[in-house]
Amino acid sequence: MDNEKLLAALKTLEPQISVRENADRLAVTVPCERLGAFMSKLKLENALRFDILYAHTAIDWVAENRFELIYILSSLEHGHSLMVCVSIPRDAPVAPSVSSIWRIAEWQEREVYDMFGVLYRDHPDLRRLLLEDDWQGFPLRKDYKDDFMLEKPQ
Amino acid sequence: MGLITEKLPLYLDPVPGSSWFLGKLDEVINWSRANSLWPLTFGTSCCAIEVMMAAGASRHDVARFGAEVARPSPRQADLLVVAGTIVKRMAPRLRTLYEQMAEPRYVIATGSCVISGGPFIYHSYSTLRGLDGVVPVDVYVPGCPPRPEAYFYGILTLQKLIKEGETVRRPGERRKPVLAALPAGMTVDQIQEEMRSLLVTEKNSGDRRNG
Amino acid sequence: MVNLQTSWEVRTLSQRASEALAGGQLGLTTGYLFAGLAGLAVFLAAMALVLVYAERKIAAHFQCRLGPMRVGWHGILQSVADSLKLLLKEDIVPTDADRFLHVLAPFMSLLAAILVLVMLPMSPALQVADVNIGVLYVTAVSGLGALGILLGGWSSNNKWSLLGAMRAGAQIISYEVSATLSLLVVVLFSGTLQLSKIVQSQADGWWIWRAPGVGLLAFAIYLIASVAEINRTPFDISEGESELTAGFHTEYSGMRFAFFFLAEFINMFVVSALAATLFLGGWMPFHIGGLATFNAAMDLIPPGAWFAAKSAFLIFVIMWFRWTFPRLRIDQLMRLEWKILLPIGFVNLFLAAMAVLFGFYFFPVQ
Amino acid sequence: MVSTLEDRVRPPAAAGGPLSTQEFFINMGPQHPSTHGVLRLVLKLDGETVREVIPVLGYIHRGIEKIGEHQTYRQFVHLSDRLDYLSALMNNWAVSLTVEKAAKIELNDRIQVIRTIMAELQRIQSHQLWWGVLGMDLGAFTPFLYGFRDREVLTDVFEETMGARLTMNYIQPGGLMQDIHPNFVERVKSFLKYFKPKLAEYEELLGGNVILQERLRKVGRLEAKTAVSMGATGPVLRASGVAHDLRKKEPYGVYSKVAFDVPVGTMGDCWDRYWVRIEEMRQSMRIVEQLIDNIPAGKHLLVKPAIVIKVPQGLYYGQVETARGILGIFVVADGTGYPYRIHLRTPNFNNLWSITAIAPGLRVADLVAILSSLDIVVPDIDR
Repeated sequence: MDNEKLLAALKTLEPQISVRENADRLAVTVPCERLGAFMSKLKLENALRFDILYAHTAIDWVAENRFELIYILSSLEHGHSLMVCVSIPRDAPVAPSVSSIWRIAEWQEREVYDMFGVLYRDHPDLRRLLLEDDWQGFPLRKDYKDDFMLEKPQ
Repeated sequence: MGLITEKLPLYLDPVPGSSWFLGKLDEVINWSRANSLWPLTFGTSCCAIEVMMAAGASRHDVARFGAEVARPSPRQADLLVVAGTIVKRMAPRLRTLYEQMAEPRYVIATGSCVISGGPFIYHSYSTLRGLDGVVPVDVYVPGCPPRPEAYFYGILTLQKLIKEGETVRRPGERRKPVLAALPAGMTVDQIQEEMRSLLVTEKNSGDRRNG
Repeated sequence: MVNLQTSWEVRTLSQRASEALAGGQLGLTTGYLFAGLAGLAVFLAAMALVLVYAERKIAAHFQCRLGPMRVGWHGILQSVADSLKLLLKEDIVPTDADRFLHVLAPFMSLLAAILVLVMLPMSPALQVADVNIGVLYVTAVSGLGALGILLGGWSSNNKWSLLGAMRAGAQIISYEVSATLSLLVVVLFSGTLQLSKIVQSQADGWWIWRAPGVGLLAFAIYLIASVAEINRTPFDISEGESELTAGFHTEYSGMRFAFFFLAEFINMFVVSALAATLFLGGWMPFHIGGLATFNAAMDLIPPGAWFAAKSAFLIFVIMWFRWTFPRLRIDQLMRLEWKILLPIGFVNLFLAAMAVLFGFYFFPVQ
Repeated sequence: MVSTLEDRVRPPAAAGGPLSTQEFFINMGPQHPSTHGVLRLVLKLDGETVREVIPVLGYIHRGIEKIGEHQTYRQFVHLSDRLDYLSALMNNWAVSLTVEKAAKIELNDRIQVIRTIMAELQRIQSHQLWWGVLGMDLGAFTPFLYGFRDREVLTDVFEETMGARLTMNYIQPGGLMQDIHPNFVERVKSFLKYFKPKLAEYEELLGGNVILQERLRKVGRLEAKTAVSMGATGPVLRASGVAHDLRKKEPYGVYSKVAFDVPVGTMGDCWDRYWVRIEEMRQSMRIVEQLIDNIPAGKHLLVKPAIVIKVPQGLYYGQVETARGILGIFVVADGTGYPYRIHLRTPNFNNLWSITAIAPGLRVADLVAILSSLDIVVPDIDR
């Protein structure tokens, strides 16, 4: 399916989506509260069947005070791929978990929690993945500072 | 065995002529320790491939130096080869491994990461910049990763240190760490001094490549 | 056929000692006893050093490398350095370990190996003791080794050690059954439990080929079962490095670890020597019943050399196994024993009994 | 909402009765011979049977994503070497591919062909090591040395061109660090000639062994559906019967011009994963054979070495099929020479997760076989 057809199909699924510019593949922005329903439709709809979640990560837009969650999806059956973006406020970072749809999301969401402090609703086992449980702060946030880190001398 | 290494010198010291005997004993013991360095099966990243695996494989064959009996349990190992980056989370575990080893125990640190942090010095919130704060290091082997030959040089350096250094009277005493790639009798400080002077002359003489 | 019972007279050290005692020569008696003890100790140490060196060299040459080269000529002093270092290493007993058992276990393991060694007929003149229930004694005593391993694993208070010990216990006890069954085949044929008599009974040919088929089969079963008994690859699940770190001896260091190490190699020798004694004629030269000239030519090689060569060959085979095969899983190991080796062993024993009953083997005893 | 590891690893209360059994937790790692590095698996065991596997990561988490935000795109290439160091060249390629796509750098055929050859050679090299380590994990030590013996031959080829044995830092955005060595073609050909009979030997020594087959067959079955849902890629996914190979599906380099097959398993057990990798070595040799004789002429670097490559604003995601699966590089560019954010979708991170689905119910020894057949490289998981 090429990008226009895909976008049309997505629009029928969820009218509230908008195209996110500046991406190298079709990228759509979904309102956070619609994310869960939209994602499960993406996986289950026969014409779409996004069965593999390649990557899930977050971007810290500190200037705009928001996190952008990125889901990179692809369909092994149809061969098309899609980027789903969700904006959540930086001071109350809560998003629905998609780990019941793609099982790998359980780990990827744990990593995002670990690095950005995004909390996932209905996640089966939300805890730090790469850092110790008692680590303070979320290192991939742009404003993360600790005494240990060394800045590169200019 | 504490009997020979600790008690024996105490009993023998008053006896005249015992120092010759103890000296010979030293030599034999140090010879055996130097020639039987069993490493712990431990590697964290890239260096493990070169230092633990390729060095033990057919081409390089660390067995020639008697150091191929990799023990999976720290209790039976003599040599802790820290091959690869050590991060904050691993450091306490590494210390535990070191504590679990039986004396005499030696540490070789291989690779830039455990010497200084290597490519992960700046902007890393978890990579340790050097191993010296965690365990005492006997020999450093620089490289990213070091070649197996460099590791052999490290082992030979350690063997030399053991043969020269450790005595029955002072078992397991630590020396200042040594950089394996250094010529004999040279210290890290001297090298740094030399580097500084080189930098100065480079500035003064303009482009060294042309002149 | 030559009458071999007289030409191969066996005089064990204990016999000589008791004869000297009966003759009132007390000095000679103690001499023999000390010779036996010292000989055994030296033999043990030398055997372990040689075997460890051989293992490392053989492994190296299987793997296209050189092995130890730097310590002495071609590294022959390597195992001396290793053992000296191990003896002088710090001896750690973990805080939560059962101290007494932890210390006892390695000795137990070594003791079992040594006790079997006492009984081995190495040549007509070189055997420490020879009792008339030799085979029974050997199978009974070698079971002690399992106890040492079990105690060692259990007393270490380490979960990996415990897993390793439990595996070893289950494995050794299971495979003991098959090993004994195949030993019984030889006992049936030779009609005695005494090891020296078993050797003498092979004057016309070794049991491995004198007993048609059953001898060979029994030998094969014994080899497999005994490799399993001494925990070597492909049956080294109790210390399988990649699974259980170091298995039952995870918490052992220094000298005590060296004892386990030593016991493993002594056991390997014991098992090979026993197989050589029972199936390959022990110190008996290669004889073919009825060919007197050929047999006489073979007798020129001293019996001790025959014994050494046969054991060395079997040790080499066991090492060959180790450096070729992957390891079995615990349930596959048990299946191999209880569902394959044991039934075959029973059938084999039955066939052997039939063969003995009808005198259906080569060169029957007159 | 947020829990800790201690919450997860509460020992179960002992059941009543004198002879009752109890499940217990045991740590496999961070220092364990078969976890291939510093991976820690917390196992819930019932005797020898594994009831649950809880992977605990982060013992080599170096924060590469954070460091990457302060490195130019070219500098980042050398960090990618240190992810999955056994497919260093393919990691380099993934970074280069993404940056080239974003900065719209067109490459000539020479660069593409050399990259493809190098990547396939490294795939062979990586699988050689895996084969040896698989043997070692299953108790046969000798295959490890045979694997390494043949790996050294290939390492020499790489060293001659790139000057490094393991972390090559060779493929960079806009081309290659150096041109190939004059001996390269000759040596690759002699390697191919050397390695073909060796591969047959591999199969005789290990693949044909009854014990190995017993250990691998029907052990650790990963269903195709689970594998996809768990994000597994590479040989692990293909062994489960899903013919998903980026070299066929989204060809990069010159993969669209060469003929090769994608080996696919049927059962998804350890044996299939073994077989798929052995077959992949054969296919890689086939690809190299097709390309090695006609490497086109041209420049090896199209961007001046001193230039900091600027990437226009946007989100870019490029991926490459490495020896272990799909390595994806997600770059958020803000128009400068440095990425605003760089995320690595590493194959091992996703492949390892499937162990939680396939290990329960098997023995501890099977766990080792599964880990081995998943071919884990821990620094790639932790980044």
